[in-house]
Amino acid sequence: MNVNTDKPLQVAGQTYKSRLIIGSGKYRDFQQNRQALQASGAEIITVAIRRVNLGQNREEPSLLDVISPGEYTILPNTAGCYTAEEAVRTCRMARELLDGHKLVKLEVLGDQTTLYPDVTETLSAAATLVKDGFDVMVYTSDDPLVAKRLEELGCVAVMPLGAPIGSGLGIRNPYNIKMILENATVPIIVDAGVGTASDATIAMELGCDGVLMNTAIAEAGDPVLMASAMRKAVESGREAWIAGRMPRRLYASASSPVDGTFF
Amino acid sequence: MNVNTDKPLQVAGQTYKSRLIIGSGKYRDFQQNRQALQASGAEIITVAIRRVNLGQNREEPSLLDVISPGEYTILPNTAGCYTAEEAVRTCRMARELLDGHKLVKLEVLGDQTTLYPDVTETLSAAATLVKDGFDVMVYTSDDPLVAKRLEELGCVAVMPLGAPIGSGLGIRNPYNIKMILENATVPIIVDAGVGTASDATIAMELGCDGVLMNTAIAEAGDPVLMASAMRKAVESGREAWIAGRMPRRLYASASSPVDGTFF
Amino acid sequence: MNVNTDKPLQVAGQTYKSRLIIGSGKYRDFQQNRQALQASGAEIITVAIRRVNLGQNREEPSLLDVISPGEYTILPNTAGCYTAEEAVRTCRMARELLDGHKLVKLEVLGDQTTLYPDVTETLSAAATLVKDGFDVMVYTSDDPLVAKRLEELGCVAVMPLGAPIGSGLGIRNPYNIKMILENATVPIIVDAGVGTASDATIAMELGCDGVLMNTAIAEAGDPVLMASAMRKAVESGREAWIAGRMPRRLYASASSPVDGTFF
Amino acid sequence: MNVNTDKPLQVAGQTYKSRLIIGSGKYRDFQQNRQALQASGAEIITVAIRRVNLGQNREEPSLLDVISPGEYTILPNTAGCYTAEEAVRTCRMARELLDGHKLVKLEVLGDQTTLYPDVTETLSAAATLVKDGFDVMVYTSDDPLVAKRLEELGCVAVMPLGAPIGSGLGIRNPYNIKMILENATVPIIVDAGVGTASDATIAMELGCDGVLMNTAIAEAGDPVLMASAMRKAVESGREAWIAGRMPRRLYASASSPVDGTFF
Amino acid sequence: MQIKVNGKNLEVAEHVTVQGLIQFLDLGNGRVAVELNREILPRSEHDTQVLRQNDIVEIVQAIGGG
Amino acid sequence: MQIKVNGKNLEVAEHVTVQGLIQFLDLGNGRVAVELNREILPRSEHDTQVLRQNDIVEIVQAIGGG
Amino acid sequence: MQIKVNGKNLEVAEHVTVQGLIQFLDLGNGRVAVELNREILPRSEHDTQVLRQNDIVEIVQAIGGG
Amino acid sequence: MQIKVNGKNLEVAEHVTVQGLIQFLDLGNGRVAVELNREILPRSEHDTQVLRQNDIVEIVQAIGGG
Repeated sequence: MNVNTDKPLQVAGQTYKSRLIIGSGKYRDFQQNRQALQASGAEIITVAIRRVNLGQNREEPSLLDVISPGEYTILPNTAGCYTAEEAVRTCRMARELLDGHKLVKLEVLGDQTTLYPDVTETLSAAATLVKDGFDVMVYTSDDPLVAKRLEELGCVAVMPLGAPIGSGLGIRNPYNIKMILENATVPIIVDAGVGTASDATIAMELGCDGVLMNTAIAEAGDPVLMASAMRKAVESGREAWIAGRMPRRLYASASSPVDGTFF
Repeated sequence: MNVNTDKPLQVAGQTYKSRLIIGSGKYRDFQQNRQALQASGAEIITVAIRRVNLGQNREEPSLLDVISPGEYTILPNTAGCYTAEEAVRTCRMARELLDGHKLVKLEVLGDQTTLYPDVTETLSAAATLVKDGFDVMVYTSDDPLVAKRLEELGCVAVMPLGAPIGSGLGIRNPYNIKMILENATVPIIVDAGVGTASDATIAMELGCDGVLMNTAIAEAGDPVLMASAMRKAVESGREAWIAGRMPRRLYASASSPVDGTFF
Repeated sequence: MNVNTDKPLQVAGQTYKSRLIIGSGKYRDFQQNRQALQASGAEIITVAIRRVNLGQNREEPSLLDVISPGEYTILPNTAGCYTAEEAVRTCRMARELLDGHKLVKLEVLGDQTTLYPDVTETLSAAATLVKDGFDVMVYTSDDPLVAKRLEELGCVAVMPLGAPIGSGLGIRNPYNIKMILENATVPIIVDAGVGTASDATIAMELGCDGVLMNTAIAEAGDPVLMASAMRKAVESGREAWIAGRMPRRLYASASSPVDGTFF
Repeated sequence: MNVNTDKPLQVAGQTYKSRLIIGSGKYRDFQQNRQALQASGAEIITVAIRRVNLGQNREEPSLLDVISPGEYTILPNTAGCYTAEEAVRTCRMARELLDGHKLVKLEVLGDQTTLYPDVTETLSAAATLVKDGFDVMVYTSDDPLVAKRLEELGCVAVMPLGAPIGSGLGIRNPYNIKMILENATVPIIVDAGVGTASDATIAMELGCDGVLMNTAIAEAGDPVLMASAMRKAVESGREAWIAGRMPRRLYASASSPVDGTFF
Repeated sequence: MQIKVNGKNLEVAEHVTVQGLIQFLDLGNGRVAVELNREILPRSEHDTQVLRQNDIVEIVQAIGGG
Repeated sequence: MQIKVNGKNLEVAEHVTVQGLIQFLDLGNGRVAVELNREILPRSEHDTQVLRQNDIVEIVQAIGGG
Repeated sequence: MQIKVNGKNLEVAEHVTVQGLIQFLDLGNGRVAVELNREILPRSEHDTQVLRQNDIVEIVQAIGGG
Repeated sequence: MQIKVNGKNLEVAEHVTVQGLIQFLDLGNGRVAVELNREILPRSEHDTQVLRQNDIVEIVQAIGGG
């Protein structure tokens, strides 16, 4: 049904059946991460770039052995970067690591307490990375002007927060997300803030093109079941948005006809 | 997954895979109603009891030809009744019509403007119907005391409103629904108020056993697609509730480890 | 200004300048209670009716010595009653105690956990008390039908809850309060639920005729200052409602003219 | 009472009894503007700087004849500016116009549809103006990092939006305002978004130092009465915040003692 | 002889049964329930129950409803 | 002679009136209301009403409440 | 001689000062500020500053604004 | 000869290549990327690039992250 009425998500020329992107952080182990990934139906998964531990046991598998770039679109992100320069270096390392892979998630944070995005550093990093040939999916605040500017700089997707990273507070300001959507010509993906399934559904009902989450799945009591819930939540919100909701009424409207009552 | 961790919905000894109950009102035609029913995955569908039109063309099929009691659990409801006595007569007509079928939806409204349930008439009708051998699924307000009393009277499911019938305003008062759930030993099903998919997800995330809706599907731009959205919304909310959501935090929590950053 | 545009609150033929009614429970001492009462500007104060302690020291002043029926309208309430019969006996005791005083606050609760009003017992007590000549200000749920029936029974004011007694959760369901207001011909006073000043303002902005509160003041860090805040909150909400708020807009509208800019 | 427990608002070394700042736009006439100003109790009022109309009748009084810099603190604002350079020129004109007056409201907007603040231009204008000796009260988004940076640049007050200018949507994202307040060492004044009295009360209950509004008063049905409502709303919210609200409870807590009931 | 069916007056012959009425109204193949003078009339009695002057008959079916 | 006052058993002399009881309990100067065997006893009858064996008396006052 | 005042072209005599222009425009008693060629012209210089061909003058006042 | 690898000082022989270093650190079979003195060193140059005194080497991998 929705095959007919919906177009799949397109990012940087790639087409994706799933509109859910998940992270690979905070899982008990690779095994749980992999099961959650499968349950979520996600085709894109974010990873972090970090130093190898010198002298670590090489027998233990690494993330990319368990979640292979062949099967999934690996989305290296710059989490942990607090300046444009750190973020740019991280993206270049990622590209080298993944044999020229151009798709990255740019995220430049302002401080370690709030993890709120630093929009000025993000803007300058985005400009550099686009010039340098990257396909940039950019994490930002819900400031509609900054979102538009990032699009104009050539980012392939703009990803405003619903609420601070790891807060689980949902979509704090749907009005701003709406403003962003009204002016956007690239995919708008809510990144950060989702805490439970209905948060993801609400994001999609606003008309977003996708949702990115990590903590909501990884820190759920049962991450794999929550991953399944999130798959359905995103599909459900998308279908509801395309179907078009009923109008709200302060007052009631009967579902059963009045005439024909026999008393 | 949730097969393992969840028990299916049980109402009056019957087991149901789906936790979504839909109505049969306001559809363009039987065909659309049937397609929506299939897309929704619902196993229970409500119907109204009304006078036959004398002299109507008998060639045209009737609802029960299209949606057969063999395939689905037909739930006759007393929509349109404004007194206990009307509701009781309607249920008896329904039982006769459906060859002794005992399961009914009791709904006694207070006025035609708000369609708000009349709890005193509902209580007296429930008492009569239970004594008369009916399995009563009862529509009521979100008053936790009235809900408990209806359970004590022997109703097989208590169905508090989320918002007025046909309003599409969602779950107006989750606190009352929570209170009702804390004391309940029969299934609690939110009936009325759902306007879009996330409303149904939220109802299930509160811990409800199911959701009943009509207008949200029948008056959607594309009822069949919305029916599919609702199926996923209810499953998603149920899975999220069983999985257990992450804690909310005013403050952020990084999804990527801090150590190992190389800058 | 609002003197011109507003009529004062009238209850049972009495006119009151203040639309705030406060309770006398939970204060540190009579002294604090009296100061809070003065700061609140309230003219009506609720009291409870309880057994005297046999052998208590008669030197200690009693509540009515500190807050005298001459200065204030004493509103005996039936808090603590769980049946109509208990409530009726309490009101008769109150009338005898206050030399024939007819104004009472009727409150019949369902259980000690939620303190939610028992609407069926409340309805029967209201009928008895009105017949017995009392002026009944009745505490009830936000069920619009029950509220209307209580008015029809002859109650002089209907007082729906904003949220459970002592919860401080504010006006949980403004839609129901709106429905109650649309049909009311007696004063509608939100009773219970107010937790902070803005809750009272919101109640008045909905068009309520007054607000009754106890815990929000008595359990504030500084009850006397909170009493002053509540006085202003109620006046402010009333004035805003009479003045008529600006329309909401998804979009902005400049406060400064565009022409005449010199750049 | 609150005189004892609260310190007055201080901006750029000046002390103000009122925490409400109002605009002078959109009034029917100077007369109404002046009456609203008096009813509001505000001591600071914003004005716009615009070209004189050549050939306008010089007999008609100008704004500053009606609202004199002697009586009130005039706060020239840069409304209508879309670049840092325009804003800086406007402030210099204002300083010349007001004989060296250094206090200005900086506001640089991004586009005429949303009137959302352009944070990058705002940051650069703020830097220039502070260097140029102005006392800058700066309008900005609710981005906590940008707010902090503006403080670090030397602005004397930071004024985040509650919602877009003229929208009347209230405080859309209290969480961000909270974050801003936690890190602030200069007054934080919510500017824009207030639609009715309770919005202002809520802003103050969050702990803000003041509220600035224009449309909510000027476009109310009765601007002068709404101005009075706003005065009380701001005082009420401030007092409630200082008094300290009661805790929220999902469950109830009786205001009347249980023992001593005689039934 | 006069009876009332679903609120409408109807002229029917003497001795006609409820089953006869249902046939007459061409509701034979539909799924209906019958109330006679406010009491349910079980389907099993449709062809034995004879209608009398001033009987009040209600004949209902299931239709779409919420 | 035994009576019950506010739920407590009390031994009082024969022929004592409600007013007497109130004095005895030292509640004279307080503002109270009295119920005798679940019926209100108007203040006017306090000094005429004589207590009997097994009377149940409730004496209440106004206290702080919400 | 041609100058531009508040965006409009204006023909003024040679040697006229800014103060003269203000008088001429009948803005004398109003509270205004002047920018000459995008630089603030302090009030103190209004009567010494002579206007030149193609000068761009902005004259502003305070009006109602949010 | 002293170099710095991932922030730690390391003593390595003269003329050792980056590839040699990776082997030495037993990272041979892992998927890593290398930065030499803050510039990316393409994998293709790992076995030709000889390390020098005080070189700063960063060797990174992909790990779980949000």
